[in-house]
Amino acid sequence: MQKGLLVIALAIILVFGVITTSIAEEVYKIGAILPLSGDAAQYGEWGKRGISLAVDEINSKGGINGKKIEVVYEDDAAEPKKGVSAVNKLINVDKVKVIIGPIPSTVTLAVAPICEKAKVVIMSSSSSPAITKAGDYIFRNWPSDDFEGSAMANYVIKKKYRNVAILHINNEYGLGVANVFKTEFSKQGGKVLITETYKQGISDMRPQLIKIKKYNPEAIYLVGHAKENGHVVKQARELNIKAQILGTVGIEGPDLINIAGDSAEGLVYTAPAFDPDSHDPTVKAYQQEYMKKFGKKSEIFAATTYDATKIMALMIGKTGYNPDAIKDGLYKLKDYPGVSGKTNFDRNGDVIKSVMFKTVKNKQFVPIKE
Amino acid sequence: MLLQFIVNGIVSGSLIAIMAIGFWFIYRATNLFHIAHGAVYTASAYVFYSLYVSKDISLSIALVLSLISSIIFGLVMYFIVYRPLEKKNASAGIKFISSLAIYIFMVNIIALIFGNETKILSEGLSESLSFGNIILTWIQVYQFLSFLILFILTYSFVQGTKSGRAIRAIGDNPVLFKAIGLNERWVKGMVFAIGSAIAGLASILTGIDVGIDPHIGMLALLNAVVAVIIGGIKKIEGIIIGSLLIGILQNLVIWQFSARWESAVTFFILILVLLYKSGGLFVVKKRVEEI
Amino acid sequence: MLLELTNIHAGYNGREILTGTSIRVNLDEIVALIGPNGAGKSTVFKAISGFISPRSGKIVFDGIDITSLETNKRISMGMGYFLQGGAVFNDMSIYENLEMGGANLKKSIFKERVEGALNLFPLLKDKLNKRAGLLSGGERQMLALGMIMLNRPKLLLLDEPSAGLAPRLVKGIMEKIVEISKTYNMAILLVEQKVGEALKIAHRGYLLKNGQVAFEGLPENIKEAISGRLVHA
Amino acid sequence: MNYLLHILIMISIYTILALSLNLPVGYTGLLSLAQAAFYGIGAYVMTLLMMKMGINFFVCMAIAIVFSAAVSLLVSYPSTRLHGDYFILASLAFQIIIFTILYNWIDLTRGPYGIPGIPRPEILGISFDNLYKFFVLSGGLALGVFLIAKRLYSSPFGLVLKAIREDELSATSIGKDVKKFKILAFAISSGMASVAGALYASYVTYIDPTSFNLDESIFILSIVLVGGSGNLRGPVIGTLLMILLPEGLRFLGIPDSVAPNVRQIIYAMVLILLMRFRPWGLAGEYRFG
Amino acid sequence: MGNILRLEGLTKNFDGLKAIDNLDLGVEAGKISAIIGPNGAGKTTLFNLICGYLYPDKGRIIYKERDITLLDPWRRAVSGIGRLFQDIRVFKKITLLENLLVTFNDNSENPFRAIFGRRNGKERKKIETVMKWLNFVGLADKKDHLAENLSWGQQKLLSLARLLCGDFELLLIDEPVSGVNPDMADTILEKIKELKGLGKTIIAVEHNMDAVEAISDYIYFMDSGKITAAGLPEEILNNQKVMDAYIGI
Repeated sequence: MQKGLLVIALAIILVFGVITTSIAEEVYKIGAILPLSGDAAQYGEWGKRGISLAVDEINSKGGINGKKIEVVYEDDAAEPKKGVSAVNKLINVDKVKVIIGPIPSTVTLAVAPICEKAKVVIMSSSSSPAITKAGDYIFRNWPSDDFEGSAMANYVIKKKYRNVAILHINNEYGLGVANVFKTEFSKQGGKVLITETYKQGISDMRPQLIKIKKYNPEAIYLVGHAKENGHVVKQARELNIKAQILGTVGIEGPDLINIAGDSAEGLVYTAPAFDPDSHDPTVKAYQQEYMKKFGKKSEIFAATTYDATKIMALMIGKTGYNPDAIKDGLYKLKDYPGVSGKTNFDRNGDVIKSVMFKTVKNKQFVPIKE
Repeated sequence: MLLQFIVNGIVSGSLIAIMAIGFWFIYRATNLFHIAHGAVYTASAYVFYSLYVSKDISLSIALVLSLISSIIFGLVMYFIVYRPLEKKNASAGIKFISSLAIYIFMVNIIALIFGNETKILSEGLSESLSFGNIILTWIQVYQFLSFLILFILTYSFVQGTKSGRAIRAIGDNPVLFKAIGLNERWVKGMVFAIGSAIAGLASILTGIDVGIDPHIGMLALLNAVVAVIIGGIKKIEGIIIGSLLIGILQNLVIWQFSARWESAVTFFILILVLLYKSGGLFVVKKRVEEI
Repeated sequence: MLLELTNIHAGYNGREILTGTSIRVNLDEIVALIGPNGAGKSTVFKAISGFISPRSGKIVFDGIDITSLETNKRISMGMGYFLQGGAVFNDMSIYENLEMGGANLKKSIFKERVEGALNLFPLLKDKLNKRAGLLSGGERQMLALGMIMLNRPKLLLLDEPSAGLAPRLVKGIMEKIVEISKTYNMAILLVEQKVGEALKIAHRGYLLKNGQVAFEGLPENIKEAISGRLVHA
Repeated sequence: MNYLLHILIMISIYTILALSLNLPVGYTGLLSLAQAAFYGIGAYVMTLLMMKMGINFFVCMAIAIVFSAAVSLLVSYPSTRLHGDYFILASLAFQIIIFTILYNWIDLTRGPYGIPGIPRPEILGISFDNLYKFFVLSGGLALGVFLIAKRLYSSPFGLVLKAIREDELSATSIGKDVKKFKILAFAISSGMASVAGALYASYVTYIDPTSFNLDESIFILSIVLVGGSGNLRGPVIGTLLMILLPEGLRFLGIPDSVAPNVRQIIYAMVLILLMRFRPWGLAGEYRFG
Repeated sequence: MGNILRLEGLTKNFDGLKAIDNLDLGVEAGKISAIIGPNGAGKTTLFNLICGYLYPDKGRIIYKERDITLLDPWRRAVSGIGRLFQDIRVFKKITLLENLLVTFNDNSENPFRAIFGRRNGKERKKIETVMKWLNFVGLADKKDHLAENLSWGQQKLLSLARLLCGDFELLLIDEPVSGVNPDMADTILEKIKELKGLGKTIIAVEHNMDAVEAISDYIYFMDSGKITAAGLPEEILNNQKVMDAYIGI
């Protein structure tokens, strides 16, 4: 019995060995690390749709210089440990030089040093400010939390709300944006009355809301994901809290409308410039294609990974499958017309994108036209 | 302010209590630490979802059907997994791990079928009631009332009927129970059926308020377990008080401190009770030779 | 013949304790089962009542092969099993204990038989609502016996009814056993450490040794067989 | 090759964890769901000392070992009073409390932000900065822990633990201070787990509390249960299987969308079947519980 | 020789039930004393009090002129009070050799010594001692078997050997011959008698009168938590009153 097990173990190791030495085919292999399972699986699914749409599009037009693109997806389950495993496999087994993803900042921070070391270009959709300094090869097509937090602070000041409560999810995203907002907002004379948190996955927000209600804020700034915020919005209205609801892009998602229904109407949130109903022809074409393939309008995460993939393909086409050249090319990229907005990268590899304000109208997420 | 928190705590406590009563039925009679009870909880809410929301079957029929399904889940778990282990005289640890494995199994099946997103059982806002400064939604009122009714039913069932007495008796002394010719298999099947149905009720009541996803079961179960341990396994009144205490306490922690310390406080109290009052806070003093 | 065990092999966790035990009990007979600790007396009871299933051998009760029946079926065929130490449900009141004992009876019959049981053990009468865990050893044994008697078994398996009782009470309980047996025409299989007491009331006896019957006969023969070497075999 | 090295490093880290948990589970019969807490304490203590005070990795690791051994009193004390389900629950509660502290004591641990940029270990001018070198380090430490475990298990100390596992009262009756031995066993176990934590932190160079949550504890426990406890073979075989299996499944071509769930379902079924038919694990010798 | 163990006014209640009732007892060193009495008389409770598994409500336990009433049970064992359990309690999943090796209480059990220390000649010496006692009870040829594979009687012998190997002075022996066949019982009794020659003090609880008669120097009759009669074997065993109360023939 024991010997048998040992044999099995050895066999598995051997199989790895064989696979690692297998010959790469005549395609450009791109890696993708996404949370395909676990808490953030939904984001992973959206990201995957964007990538596959872009790849299909490129390949149907004959690929890059005649070579097709193949994407190897790996699941990180939103856990850093699994992300590290995945990135090691992608770099060493699949020999990819370019990786799209990950989405959670914790995973990006864990895999960044590995990519930096291996000189593999990575384009994440994470928001943590810490990623700014993660390395030369580390890019992101998603604005840093600093961006959204300060944009909202400015907006609130402009709207003349002076007393705001914050209710954020208790993770790095929630804490990060809330802190940026608080700093900016206070600097400009606003007052954060109370900051409350909740655990991811929780659905009873009443205790927090009752506490907030006591302070009678003019607006409540929600930082978190669609699901939890759906409960927040619904329960806030049920508790007869009438304050203006503000949010971040995390709030955008079907769960918000599912859960909160009508009570979500009129909330205001920041988002990277992506307007699903834009009349811009590129966006329109993208939306049509997306609708055809997945039967619904594109989520913003799909748009960013779509753009990321297209940008990478563009670079490979220009400079060949050479990470150093791709990296340099990305720093020099100017005003790429992505579906998620005009795209530039600063010298830290952070995307420079305009932030737009959106609202919920008739159960749709729409830009606020000022 | 304080009052609103306490009222809120009582409502969330009564949801914990419903789950705890279900868990208690099973634990009392079989001494099984039924982690997979959390999976029954989740599964029955999904059955309800697919009947009531997806298939548009009327509320009462959907409710009855999903409670029946939860009974089936519970019975299948007992007879396929636990009973053979009982027959082999497996240790508590083995049953615990098996139960955990059933939980993982069920939750992943559910995630596979329905996906990870939240499903909504009822749309729109629930109407609110105000009593002075205190605001409650109708669903919260229903939740509390269901708890009251369930408690009264359970109490009279356990104290006043043959089957109820059998549950206490088998937990008290399983060997004697068999020796006086009573049907052990039947009673254990019965507690799994009742307990599972109650879990189903708990999840639907919660789900109607806040929606469901595949991972709701564990939290509900852990709260119930803490309530049962704190209240003491012997008496149903004890676990009710335990549940309400937990519910109120969790609300007060959020009020006075922050939600981030909620679970730490809950589990700290669990450890204290385990260490210094392992029979629970509300339990009759025993003579040494009874134990 | 009421009960017959033929060549029973049984044990726990792979260890064989009964190694070919054969025992008979006739109608209305009191049979004593004697032997040192570990000889397998309690195991015999467990095999008869179905708590363990024998690896081989046959058990016939009341003309029916019960070797593979479940405990509750066997008991309801007319067995009563008095567990060592007189087990009762400690957390329940005495009346509830009796209700458990008579759970399968019709209400009217139950009431009548409870009356009977309380007449038999009048000490229990005024403690009906007391928690059974608070009873003294003797009272507990009475209650345990009372619960069993409600079903009027044809065969009573008594596992050390005198255990834990003060010596002066032992005589009393032995007398009660004889009384019960006579009143209800009930056969009794008795395991008892107080061999003398047991043999006094038994009609027949078995000496059990290493999981087998070493000697079988009338009480006086058994006494002779262990001639002065009490208990010891 | 690097991928293989990565897997080998993960195997060495988890071998240490499995061997460490083997001590309470296989040698004193206590199922603990708190091992990830000690793993995390090791990782955090090492990281904080290294990054805030600039102390050498190996010194930090030594301090982490002592620290988590000291914290283990919070688990070993309950173990002297609770049995079965109740001890499992107490350890679970402890795990949740430690996680909550790591997650919410932001001033110290940076909480959910995690700590990026943890330096790789260095000693005598050698830096373990590539996978080969790191594997030498982690493999070496795993081997060290293995040898220590081996010596422990075959020593009078290990024997006393086995005796306690078999029969506590009996062990007391021959003069063994059961409480002391349980406390020692947990202290050593936590110390070992913190070695794994320190290794993990410096390998991944980024830590956040979610790497040390209840799921991780359950995972470590299932390694020991699947492999078997009470000897050296069991935990090692368990680790090989539980690390290689999911990695192997990456190559199986199960559609991504269902793979994680299918993996969990397979894993749950394996556990159920093992508990039913082979409760001492694939290569263990002790039926715990 | 004086009394190695003295019990003074020992009382233990279990919520109203007097298990041990103001009991006084002096046990002479180097002798075998037997305690007889009906089930439930409190014999095992008495043993548990002496070993420290229970603590008395009142009274004192003096061992070798030292008050040990509240001492931890393992410390009592270290100071020389050994116990043979009625239900044996050998360590089932380890070998016979290990069952005895574990009885030594010395600093080799320190885990740090186990990890870093050198394995010295002490080990060999210990094994020699263990083999001596395994030989004494006649189980030497089974030294590498797991204890669970022994018969009931052999397990009794093993636990007897465990007591001897642990070098206890006062042995509390609970029903040494119950459940074993006569040949084995004779062996065990013989071994117990030999122990007296080794200077051990023994207190035995036993139901088997032959056994009691065969080994004991002194008999205590216990009933309802009290010692109601005490004396030499021939006195007690021929005391009709005692025998009536006990055996009831």
